[in-house]
Amino acid sequence: MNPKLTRRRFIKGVIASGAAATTTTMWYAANGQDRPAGFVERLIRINVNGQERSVDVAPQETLASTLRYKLGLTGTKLGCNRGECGACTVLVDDTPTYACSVLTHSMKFARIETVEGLEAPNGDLHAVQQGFIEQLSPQCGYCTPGQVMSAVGLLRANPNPTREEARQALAGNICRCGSYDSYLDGVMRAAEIG
Amino acid sequence: MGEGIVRYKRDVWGEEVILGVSWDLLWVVSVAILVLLAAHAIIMAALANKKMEKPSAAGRRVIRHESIDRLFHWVMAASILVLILTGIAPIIGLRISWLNIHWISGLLLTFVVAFHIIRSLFWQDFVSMILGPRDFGEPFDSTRKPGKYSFEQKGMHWAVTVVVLAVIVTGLLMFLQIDSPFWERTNSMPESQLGLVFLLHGLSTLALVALASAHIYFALRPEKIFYTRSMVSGWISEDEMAANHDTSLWSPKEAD
Amino acid sequence: MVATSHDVMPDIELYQPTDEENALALANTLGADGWIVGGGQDTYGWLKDRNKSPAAMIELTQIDAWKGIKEIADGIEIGAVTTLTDIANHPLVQSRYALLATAAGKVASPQIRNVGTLGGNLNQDARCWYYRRGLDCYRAGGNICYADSPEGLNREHALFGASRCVAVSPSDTAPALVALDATMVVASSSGERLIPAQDFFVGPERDIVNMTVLNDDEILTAVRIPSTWANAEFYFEKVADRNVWDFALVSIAAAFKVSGGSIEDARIVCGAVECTPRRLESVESAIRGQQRSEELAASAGEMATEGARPLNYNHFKVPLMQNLVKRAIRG
Amino acid sequence: MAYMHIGKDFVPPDVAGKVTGRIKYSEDYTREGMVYARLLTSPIPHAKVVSIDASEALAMEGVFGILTADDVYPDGEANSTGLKILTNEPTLVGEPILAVAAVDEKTAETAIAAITVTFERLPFVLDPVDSLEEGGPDAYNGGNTFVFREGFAQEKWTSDQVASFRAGNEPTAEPAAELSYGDLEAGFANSAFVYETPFTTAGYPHMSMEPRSAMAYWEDGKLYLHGTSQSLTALADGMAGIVGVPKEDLVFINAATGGGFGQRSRAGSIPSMAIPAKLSQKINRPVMMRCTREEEFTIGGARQGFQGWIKLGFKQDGTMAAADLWIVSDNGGKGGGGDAFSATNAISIVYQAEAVRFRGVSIGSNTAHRGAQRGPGENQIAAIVSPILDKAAEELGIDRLEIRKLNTPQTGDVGGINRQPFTSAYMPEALEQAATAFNWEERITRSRQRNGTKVTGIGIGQGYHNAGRSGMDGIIMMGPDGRLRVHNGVGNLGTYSYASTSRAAAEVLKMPWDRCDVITGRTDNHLPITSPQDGSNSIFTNTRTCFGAAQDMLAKMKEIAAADLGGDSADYDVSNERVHQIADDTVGMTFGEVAQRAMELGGKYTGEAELPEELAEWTQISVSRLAGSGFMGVYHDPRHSNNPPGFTVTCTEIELDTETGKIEILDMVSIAECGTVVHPQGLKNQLVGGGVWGIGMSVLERHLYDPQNGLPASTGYWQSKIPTYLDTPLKIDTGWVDLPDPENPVGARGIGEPSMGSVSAALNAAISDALDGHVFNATPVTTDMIVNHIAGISEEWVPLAQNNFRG
Repeated sequence: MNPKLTRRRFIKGVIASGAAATTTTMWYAANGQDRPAGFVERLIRINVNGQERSVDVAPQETLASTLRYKLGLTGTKLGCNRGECGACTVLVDDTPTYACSVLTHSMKFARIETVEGLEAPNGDLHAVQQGFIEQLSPQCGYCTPGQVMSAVGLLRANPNPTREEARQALAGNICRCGSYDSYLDGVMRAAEIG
Repeated sequence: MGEGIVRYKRDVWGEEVILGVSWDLLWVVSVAILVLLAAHAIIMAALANKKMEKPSAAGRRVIRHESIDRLFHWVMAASILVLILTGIAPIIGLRISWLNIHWISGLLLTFVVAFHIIRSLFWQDFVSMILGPRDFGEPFDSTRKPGKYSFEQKGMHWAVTVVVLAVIVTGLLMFLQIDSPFWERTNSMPESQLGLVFLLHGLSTLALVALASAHIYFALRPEKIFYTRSMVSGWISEDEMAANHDTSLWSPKEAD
Repeated sequence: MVATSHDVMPDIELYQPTDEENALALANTLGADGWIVGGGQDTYGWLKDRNKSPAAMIELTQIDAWKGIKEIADGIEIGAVTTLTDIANHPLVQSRYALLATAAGKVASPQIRNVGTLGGNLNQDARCWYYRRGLDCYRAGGNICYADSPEGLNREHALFGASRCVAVSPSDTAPALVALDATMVVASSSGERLIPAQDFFVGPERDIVNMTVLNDDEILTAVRIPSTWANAEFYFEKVADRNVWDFALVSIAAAFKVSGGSIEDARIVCGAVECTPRRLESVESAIRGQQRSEELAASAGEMATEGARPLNYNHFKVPLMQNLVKRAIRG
Repeated sequence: MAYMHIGKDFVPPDVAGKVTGRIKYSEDYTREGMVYARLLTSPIPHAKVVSIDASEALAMEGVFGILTADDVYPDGEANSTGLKILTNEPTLVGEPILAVAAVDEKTAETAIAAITVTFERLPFVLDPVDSLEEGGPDAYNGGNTFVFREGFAQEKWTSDQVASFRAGNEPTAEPAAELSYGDLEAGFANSAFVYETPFTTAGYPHMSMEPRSAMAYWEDGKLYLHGTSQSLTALADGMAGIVGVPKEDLVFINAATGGGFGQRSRAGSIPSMAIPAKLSQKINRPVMMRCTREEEFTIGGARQGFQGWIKLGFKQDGTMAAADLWIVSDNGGKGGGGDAFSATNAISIVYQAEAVRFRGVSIGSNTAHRGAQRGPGENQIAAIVSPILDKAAEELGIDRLEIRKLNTPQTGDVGGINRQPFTSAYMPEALEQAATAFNWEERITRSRQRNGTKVTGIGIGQGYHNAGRSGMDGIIMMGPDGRLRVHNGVGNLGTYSYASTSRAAAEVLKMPWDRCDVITGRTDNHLPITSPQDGSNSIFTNTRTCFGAAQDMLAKMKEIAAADLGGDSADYDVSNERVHQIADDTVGMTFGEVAQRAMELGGKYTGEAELPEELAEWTQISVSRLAGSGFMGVYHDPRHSNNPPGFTVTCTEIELDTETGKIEILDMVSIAECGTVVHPQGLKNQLVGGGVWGIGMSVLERHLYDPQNGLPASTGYWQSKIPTYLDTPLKIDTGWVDLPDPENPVGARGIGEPSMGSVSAALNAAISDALDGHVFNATPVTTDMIVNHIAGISEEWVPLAQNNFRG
């Protein structure tokens, strides 16, 4: 092996990658055609926490980036940005979803709820939030917003879950502090508070 | 489009190394050879009128190829065609289970070639294939006739020899890199060297495709078809010999 | 790229066709430059890592025609863009094809099942970590396999059918669909073709860079499950290190028609032991007409792993696969 | 003793922020003109940077600047182990070489792709034992080990010595360190049962949920650093040095930290936070450096892995007569910790062995750097020893609970190589309580019962860590409003210790909690120095400082009252936020009034005079800034003597499926022995959290490197196999002994780390039990290992879970 080597990084990957990202645009231009139906416009409206927000969204933008960096909703955390931890869990039409692993453009017709949207107008916390406080469910707290959203999603579908059902429903949220037991206590308490 | 002749990849630490030949060249080579042969065909057709009549295949016959050598030729031809086809299949996106057929015919080719080399050195008239200085004058002097093999035939033979040896050597090295009934893959070769082997194998494959096409084309040319016949049946007529060869340089046995 | 941990989505065009024609036209025009996206759960990682760089994404979630589960003349048809959660919870699937419902319910994590589609789960790429890291291995179009080497980390890799590449089929639903004799409905702008589930997946000996027979311009639009195995006796088990977010070390999907304790017919398919779901036809025919018993299960287990070629670290998959076959036949 | 706050649950001030997402972690901050930094890291396990060509990148639009090792180390890099901010001599894949700042992350990544770095490849090694072998490669430039105060050195064994060790024999080489007590030979001679075995424990990543992102900007010569840390002031103190800014000019802002587990306790374990600081200084813009999950893995480090040899001897009556350990510990690419010695110490302490010897070497490998991780040493060895203890019990015909009881440490005992007495130790009570809660007598009868393909395994384990330090400072303040403000420098890691230790001050002054404010979160809140929040010490260490500061204020209150209202300060006491005469509590003044008076009097009452000597520099800065602003209680905590232990006992019942190798934990009980309980919910969280960690260490978590090229294979959550909800029990039962420790004013000791060791010990014991006593002598014990064992397949290679040892 030669002792020295030069590491080149190609903006365009060498073989694993296909053509540069502008190819198709050029293809349509070259063919004097308009882009075919289905090409997305950047300026879109999305419904976040009950508000219609119009945002300039890049085609490839994930919901998590839009929420955190365009709308300033930093309660949604990025733990891995790969759908392997659950810290970014939000509700999309009441369904727990990894915000890091869906495109904002796919959310155009959806109802998005983040942890910031749970408090009642009068400032009352959601039952899950109260339950988590009473049981001191969070430890470091970084996974907590995700755990909260999964729990809210569960209680909407099943207001009186068994501990086992709660565990299955929250299974997509890692807590590295290992506070699972306390989170489940919190969910069961939340179901009581109702 | 690929990176010209060579394709590169990143090795495990991100260093740029050779991956192999750029298969875009396959189309370039195919087109090029087709154009060349077409051109040749046209020229020959143009010259056709002032060409003297074909020597007759009738009359007494002399032996040009012994049966064992004919067998060798056709086995080699078959294995090379199979190798080319199976090798190209994945490149053109043909989903067939090609690898086993490929290495098996590769081994076959290797054995046959080995056999031929040994036989040609000791039992055949090796000299008749040697490409001497005088051969190079041949094309430019219509009065001069070749011995058993014409300049073109010798040239083709040696070209094929070089290219086939190249595919065989690189092919065997690549064979070591896959599991086979004889061994578990070794993964012994550094990625940079491996790439070089793939590149050489690819380049010689391209050359082989070109040579094979040319060979087949000439073998089918009307004025040369009797050579092809001789590769099947073994003989050519004395008339054909006289027309194309210098009998003082080549005195074959008579065919019975 | 190896040296920089990428994390943000690179520039890429996005198409969200709302009808089939558009989608197929796009797939046809963009060809290899277009990346078909269902739920995207096996897409965004590739793009964020910049290990695959298609020019555009063709996102199918707005095509209602390719969503949902409906009854057809012979069995049911499931749209390829139907989410795994919908499949796992659908009464029709649960009642007749519980095998698939169970398998779909074992995929990754709840949130991934909530957006992940059947089409995506079937078309997902190999999980070999060398490949996922973006190394230029055989599967990435290179000329080497890093996993099948004297010291390669190949605990999760193949026992069967390896040809240079030793990656395994990562899908949980694939073995179930093969066991149910499902048919894949594949469309392109030039028409539609029907492919038996078993022939839909392709191993490295035939195609080392793709895991299915889909061509660049084709889209998997639906899966049809015939009534052949409806309400049969099913067995599904997935053994993985973790019970969430993990891929099978070995999985098994089996369907049996049993009467009076004797097996009239069976389908037994293993996942994660080969680059494609591995149907155990020899076992199936060996147990056909036999009475269910521990002995039968044991001998079937032995038979199941004949011809296995373990690598450095995956010897355990042999007994594990045998045991799963045993469990399935035991019922 | 009846406490007002101690031992009672309360709502820590930051919990609401956590459940609403309002509390901010470093990455949640933004600032006008903020730009984004991304890292170029080494693709090669061991190399030297020959040249860097960034011209193309710097010419790109939206690129603001680059930071290299030459910028941060103008006089060259220190020739020592330890994490560097940036380096030109990477010793592991993923080590940061340079950082680029750009208008957004995408641009930064694209710019990095355009940088050409020329490396010189150097030989690399992944298994310390490969490096030990003569002629084997060294992980560092200048050796394979680092000797404190002496520098790099080479430890080499002959090939025969290496082969013999790998064959499982006692190493014959000269150890780098040897410590012992007692007569080892006699111990083994008197032993009725001697067990000798090689063992391996995997070192694996911390994988805190929050990647170690940081944001920095400079204003009026002050550095404002938004970072992540376990220990607010302790870390800031060191970070000032790393960045090279005077302590008084560093404002470290860290309201909440998304997990640490040992890797964020000290500045040296997270120097990457200096990158945005330096870059911001260079390009004069606020810089956010968001770390990725993969970077959290490669920069974040891991636990030390062991390849060791252990020999334990037990007398006929079951007492541990002798323990002999020889450990080769994996120091990773940047130097490691002292896990191996701690492990040996733990055996001496938990099992009260009569004679103990430790021998070992710490050898580098070109893998993630190694450092403290929850119970470094104590916890690995707990999982190894517990099944051996059960073997002894079986051989000697003693009950498995019994053998632990008769070797148990208790108050009055000494422990450890240095034979240090305990401040107090109630392990017998803990064992008793666990046995009762678990119903041991009845459960043990189910041991090895078969149910179809499943076998029941019963396990018991003990955990230990030294759990208390001293010598830190405390500051509390009070203004005319009469509210008590406890300035607390403990980091907000999720232990809630920053709040629970503050309650010791409220306790002293009998303050209602709603009249108290915990002042923390950023260093310009003027915080006292504290011990780093590691080693389970915070509860012990900082209840002492808060208690002391409150005692100081109490005394001052009485003085003021006596001076103003007559009598001697001894005649006064406090209650209901008043200081008043004991005889007649109508004679007195409210805390508000006292504070008012204190501020009029100034001097020592407001921190302007008669300060305790030996206040740490950091505390002095804080005190000087607070001086005169209110009534101050300030305290320097003298050193305590002896070892305040944290103990846990765990019992578990599992079902092991002999066909799939999967285990299911049916029941788990963990009992803590940590002196007086300060905060029950917090303690419960440590017990269940430690439980999940213990499960991870015993059966799941791994740390894979490709032996061929040194690439990390387990950089994410999936490949690292972090335990999930469904890999852990539905319920973990907890309890505590709750007896006071004399060395702590409220009787408290720490607990964070032992809670993991006992679970891991119990779980490995239960697995052995289910497998008829087979001992794997390894952590983790993964599915494939169990399947292989049952199928009789010998591990032809070391199981992958133990990679990177001969992996």
